Amino acid sequence: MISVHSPIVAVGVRAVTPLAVVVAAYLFFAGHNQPGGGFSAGLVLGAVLSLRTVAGLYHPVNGSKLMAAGIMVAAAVALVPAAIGGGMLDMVVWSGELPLLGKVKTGTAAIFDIGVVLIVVGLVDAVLDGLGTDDIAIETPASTRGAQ
Amino acid sequence: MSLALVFAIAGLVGFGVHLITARSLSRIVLGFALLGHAAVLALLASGGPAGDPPLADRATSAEMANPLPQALALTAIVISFGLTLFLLALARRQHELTGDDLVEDDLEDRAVSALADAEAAETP
Amino acid sequence: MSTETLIGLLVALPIAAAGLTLALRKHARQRDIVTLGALGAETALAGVLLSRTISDGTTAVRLGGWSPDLGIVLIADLFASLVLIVAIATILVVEVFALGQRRTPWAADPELAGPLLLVLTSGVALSMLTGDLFTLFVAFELILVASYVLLTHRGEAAQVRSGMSYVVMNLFASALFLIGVAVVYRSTGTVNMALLAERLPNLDEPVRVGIGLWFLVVFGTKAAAFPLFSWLPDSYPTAPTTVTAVFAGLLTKVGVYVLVRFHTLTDMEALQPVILIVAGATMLVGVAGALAQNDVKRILSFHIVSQIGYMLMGLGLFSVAGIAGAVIFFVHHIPVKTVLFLTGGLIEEETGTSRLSDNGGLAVRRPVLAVLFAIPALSLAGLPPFSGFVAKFALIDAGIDASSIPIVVVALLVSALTLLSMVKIWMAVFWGSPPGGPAAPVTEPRRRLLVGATGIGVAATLVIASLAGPLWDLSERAATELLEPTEYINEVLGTVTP
Amino acid sequence: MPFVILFVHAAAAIAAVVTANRSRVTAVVAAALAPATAAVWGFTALLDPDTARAASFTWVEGLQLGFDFELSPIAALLTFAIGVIGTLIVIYAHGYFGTPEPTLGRFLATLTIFGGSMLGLVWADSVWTLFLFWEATSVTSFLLVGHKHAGSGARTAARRALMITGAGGLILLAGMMVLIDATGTHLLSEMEAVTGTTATVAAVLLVVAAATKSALVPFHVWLPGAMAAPTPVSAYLHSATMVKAGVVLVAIVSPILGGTDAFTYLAVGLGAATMFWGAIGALRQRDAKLILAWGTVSQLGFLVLLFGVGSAKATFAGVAVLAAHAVFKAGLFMIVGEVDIRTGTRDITELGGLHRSMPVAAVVATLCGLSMAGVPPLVGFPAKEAAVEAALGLAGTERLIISAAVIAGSVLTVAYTAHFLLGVFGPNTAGPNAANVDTPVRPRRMAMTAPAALLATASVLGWLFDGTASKPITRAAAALNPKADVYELINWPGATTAFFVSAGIVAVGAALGVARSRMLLDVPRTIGANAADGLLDETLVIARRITARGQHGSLPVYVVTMAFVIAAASLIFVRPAVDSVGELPLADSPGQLALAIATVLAAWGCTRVDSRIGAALALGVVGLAVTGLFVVQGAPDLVLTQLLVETVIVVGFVIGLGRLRRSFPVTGARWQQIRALVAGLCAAGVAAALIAAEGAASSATAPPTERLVTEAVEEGGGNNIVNVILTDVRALDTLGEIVVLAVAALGVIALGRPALMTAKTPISPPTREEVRA
Repeated sequence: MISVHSPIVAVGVRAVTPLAVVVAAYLFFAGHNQPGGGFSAGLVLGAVLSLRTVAGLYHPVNGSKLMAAGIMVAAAVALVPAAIGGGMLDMVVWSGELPLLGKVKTGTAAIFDIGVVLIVVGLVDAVLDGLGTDDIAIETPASTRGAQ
Repeated sequence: MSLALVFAIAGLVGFGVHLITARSLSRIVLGFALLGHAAVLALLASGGPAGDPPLADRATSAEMANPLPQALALTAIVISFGLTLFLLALARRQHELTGDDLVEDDLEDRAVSALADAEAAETP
Repeated sequence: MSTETLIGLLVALPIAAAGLTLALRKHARQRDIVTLGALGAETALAGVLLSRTISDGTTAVRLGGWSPDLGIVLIADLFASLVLIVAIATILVVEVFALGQRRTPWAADPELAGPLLLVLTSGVALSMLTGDLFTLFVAFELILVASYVLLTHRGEAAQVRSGMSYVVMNLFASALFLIGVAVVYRSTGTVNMALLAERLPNLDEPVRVGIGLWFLVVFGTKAAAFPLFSWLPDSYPTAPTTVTAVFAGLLTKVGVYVLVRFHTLTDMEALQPVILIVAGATMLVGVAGALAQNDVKRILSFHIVSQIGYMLMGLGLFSVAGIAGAVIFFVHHIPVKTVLFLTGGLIEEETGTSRLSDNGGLAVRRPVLAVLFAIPALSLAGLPPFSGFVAKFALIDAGIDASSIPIVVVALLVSALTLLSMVKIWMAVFWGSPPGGPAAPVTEPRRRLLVGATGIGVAATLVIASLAGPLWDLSERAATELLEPTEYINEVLGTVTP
Repeated sequence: MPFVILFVHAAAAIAAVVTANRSRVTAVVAAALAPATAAVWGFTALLDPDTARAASFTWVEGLQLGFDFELSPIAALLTFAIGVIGTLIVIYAHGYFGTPEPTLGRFLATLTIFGGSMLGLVWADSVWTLFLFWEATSVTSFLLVGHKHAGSGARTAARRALMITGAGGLILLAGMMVLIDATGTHLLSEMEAVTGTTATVAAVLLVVAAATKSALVPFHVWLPGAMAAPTPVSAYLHSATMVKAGVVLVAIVSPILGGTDAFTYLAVGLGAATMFWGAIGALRQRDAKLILAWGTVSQLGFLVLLFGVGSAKATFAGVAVLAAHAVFKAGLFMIVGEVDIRTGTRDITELGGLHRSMPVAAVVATLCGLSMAGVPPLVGFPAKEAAVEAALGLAGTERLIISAAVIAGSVLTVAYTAHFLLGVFGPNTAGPNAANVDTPVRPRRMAMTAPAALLATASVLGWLFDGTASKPITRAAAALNPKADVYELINWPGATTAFFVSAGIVAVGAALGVARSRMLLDVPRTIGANAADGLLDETLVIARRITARGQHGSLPVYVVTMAFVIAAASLIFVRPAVDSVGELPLADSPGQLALAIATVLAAWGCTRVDSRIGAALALGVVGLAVTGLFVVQGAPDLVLTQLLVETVIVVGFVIGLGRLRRSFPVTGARWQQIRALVAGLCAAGVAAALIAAEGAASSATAPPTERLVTEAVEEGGGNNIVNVILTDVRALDTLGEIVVLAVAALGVIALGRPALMTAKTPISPPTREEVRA
């Protein structure tokens, strides 16, 4: 993997991480009313992962579990209403007052969006794992050609 | 949609097609990225004229751009994103196996062609 | 369970199961149980759906309760239910075969194959049940992405190379699909297919026909119709047996299915000559390719192409008899083609290769395998009393009714040539004596499971043949519904007038 | 009953396979039982002809497909023959195959199914039933002919037989469909005589179909080759079954189509040509089995000629010869098989003097042979006599032509009969090393001699009890031509013209045969068969040529093809696009115009830059320009997503492919022009489609934006309409989309790790020989 083992980079990346998480959280929660949403939030989190990977702070661990969880969450949102007597993909909206945030409208659509986030993060992790794990064998073309 | 958009879409298609008819995988990946842009733009443009962002608290439905094609376009962006990544991985694997990223011809097909050519030569 | 829920479950259940199997990927036993269970449940659901559709007619579901001009509608009519049950049952059989093949060098990676097969199942169900053109795109992508990965996941050179052809051609088609959706949406203001059925015929002739042609190209690429078929015979044979078997049975058929659906719904009869020419050419190049090859899997792959021509012929006739012929052809062809590829896999397990010149004498060593091959092979060639005869006969009969003699002649000729290529396989693989050289590689597949799964598939094709009477009645009903889609449109639009 | 008998055949076939290796006798008895049942049923039908025997089972009602059986008088006769000869063949096979014989079970099973198929064929009343069993006999005979498949000769012969008869089946199907069109029914028993163009088309198709099955010139080439099969198969194939299918077809459609000239001319013409060519073929052979095989070809021509003539007497004669031929030909083949097994050769130049060492076989063969030659006291005589009378009974030129054909054909028949009998059993006068095989090397097997002897006896009895033997034949002929009910077989006609003609035929023929047997001729070349095989091989060559054109194996060619196709498809948009292009604004805003130009320029840049990093950067610029277009269009969600995605893609491009060779490969100039052309055409096509769509848009099809917005806010609980659509209104699309993402990611993981196992086969192109195989 391409990684830059420099303490300065590591410190910088460490500092950026919480900021990015906040941005992701904003995008996620704002999504229903402002531009944003699960996909964008997931990609921002994914960007953190890649930065941390590059800085040697994180080693990609094959995101299939995250993706599996994401698929199941999203599928559950689709299926549960059907199981309890509604129609598939019926979404429910809850609204209420919360301390600090004030009047909040949320619903099963938000849970669905969590599935999206999980998958996107898993995807970035998987891509880091798949596209970057080993050194590309440009130096030893002869050996790889032999395998053909 | 305006002629400018049609021009942009057609241009993207033209250069995209030119790239995907290449033998180099990197070019093919590039070509698909362009075709993907073209498709997304076409979807977006199919919603009608430009307008305000479709945020219900900032614009009325008359002022805003048609939101449905935007949603379709978003789905299309994400899907082509995933597939482009996959194509990249495929290109990389190809490089790993052959030391190059050229698309090779199918060997069985070439064998059949070669035999057909030879037979054609035998029976003038 | 309401029919509406049933339809939703058919699409969503495999996705949920795919997530679960992905989470369980390292636990072989549980993973296999979930995969089999989900496919079994899916088959049962599809069976119930078919019986409901037969008795109650077409059912539409508005997802989330949104009206059809805004949201997505899923709809199950007879055509959809009929093809769906056959398709899903076929996947189930292949999965059983896959379980038996685990340890051999020809097997797909079980950790990936399970979830991917489920995603594919979901995509197939969605593409057949959706009443929305854009959702159809998504369904196609589900099927395709799963197939891309299934094809290439072993990462062998041949697979990567041929996978490239497959991926590139289909991605190109997908991009064109989206542009087509844009054209349709711009000119009609909707992507709902029932609304399209109402609005497209009102467009000016050139635009309407242009849209029909555009989608003929898009769906024709997925269906491997002439002249856009070449990617198929290059790519399919390189995949692991079970993967090829599923592809062979289903993928191109989804393309034709959608072509039939879209072009009947939007009344594209103006394209009749084009479709018939494409159909004839597809049959001919397919069978020519099959005759030219030297490998069981490649021969069979080219036959996928030639058989697609028959289904297109049924569509191209634009008559109840023709489309009914196409429908029953689907029902017959999906299992037959799949089973043939499974026998191809069995041959490979026996002798280490599916190449004709490296095989021989299997009829003596493995008579059961010979029978398992012969029955679907004769069916493919359209000989009575097998299922292929009924299907081909129905099409030829329809062709004569419509006085389309050229296509009938081509269809008969291709039947004879199909027989010749099956004879070619038979003579090289089952007759003669094994070629010299080293003995076959020793693999220890769970042979009973392999032969058993193939046997079930062969038995299924015989059952289809014996039930051809009622199946034909259903096909005729489905064809009538397709050509007169008032029930479809009313069921989707209901009382809402958008 | 028909279903019961067919079921018995299926059960017997299974029993034979299962038991053969454990108890040979059980297998043989099981296999013999099936045709025996048919024989009994056929016999009861002959005894009690007035009871109708029919059965039907509907298979696909909507297509009128079904099994409709009716035991017509001719079917009853044939059923009896197939049953009796089938039973004898099984017994004979028991003697023919030595022990141990591992393939016996398979052989008996196939033979049984073949016999059952033939029964179904003669019982068929509906044309579909006929077609079904027709093809069933083709397929099963393929398996039988190729039984000794270790040799390539048997395989080729089997392929030839299947392709000719199987393709003939398709012609039959087409002909029958036309016939249904002409007559309005699919039941043969309900068809009325028809004439006219449709009937002519049907007649041509059906006679050609019959010609393939019954080995008429020029389709006869499969039949001599089919003797690659074990002799029991040949005996069965050439007597009561298979080749008779075509004759029966001609016979049963003759009342329907006999009125059309095409039917008569074609049947008579093909029949006469076949009769001569077959007989000449028989005279040229040195292999005893081939003499008989070519003899069959000749006899089939004779039969088709008789049914083609269609007069009452000719029909009667046809049925009589059909029956007599079944009996004597089966016997002759059995004897040849016995000679082959016992002496080790069938070449008449190597055989000599077997009449001393194999007297029983010699007597049996002589009796059967004399029946074939039409000599009393054998049943072949009155049958042939009827034929001669029929020919002489015609009027005008027809009388002249038909009589000449029948007489000349009969002379040749007598000649090859003599050639056969003298060659096998007489003194060796032709061979270079005379009498080198004059005694058998293996002992007699009763199971082989007895069935043949029985058949020879039957030929004698048929002559003796001519009245009894006549009845079923007359009935069968009358069913085809009602006027035929006055004729019967007459074992000693007395001094009629026909009798003297017959006597002359025998005398001339015998002299010819004796003369022939004294000549040593080269083994004739199998030109016809080679031509047929060549045709099949040529089909493969043509197939390869077509495939080489269409299947380049080169991805860029595929993509270019597809681009051309889509460009061609969008031609139709050009007109409406030209009509409405004026209505489009140049741009919604100056910014849009600038961004559109930037987009295209950057896209152009992507194709020009020749380093990969540069290309990636150009791609980034395209992305930014497109994002700008999103901004102008009013799509903030797209802007956000596009920016994030673009970043990942560009980074992925760099880390995934960054270390590849820096420059792109260069290809030929002509190819570059094609690529540029097709790209331009595609661009134009897309532009035309979009403009045409814009022109077609009307207020009636305006999207329901207002209702969407209201409902999204109320039901979906969000102000960002796009987000509500994605997570609620069209959540299913999103569900699909994220699954696509996940699967693509799985693919990336899978491709990123080393291959699962070592590659299964080394990737090498197949050699030329392999492809050709």
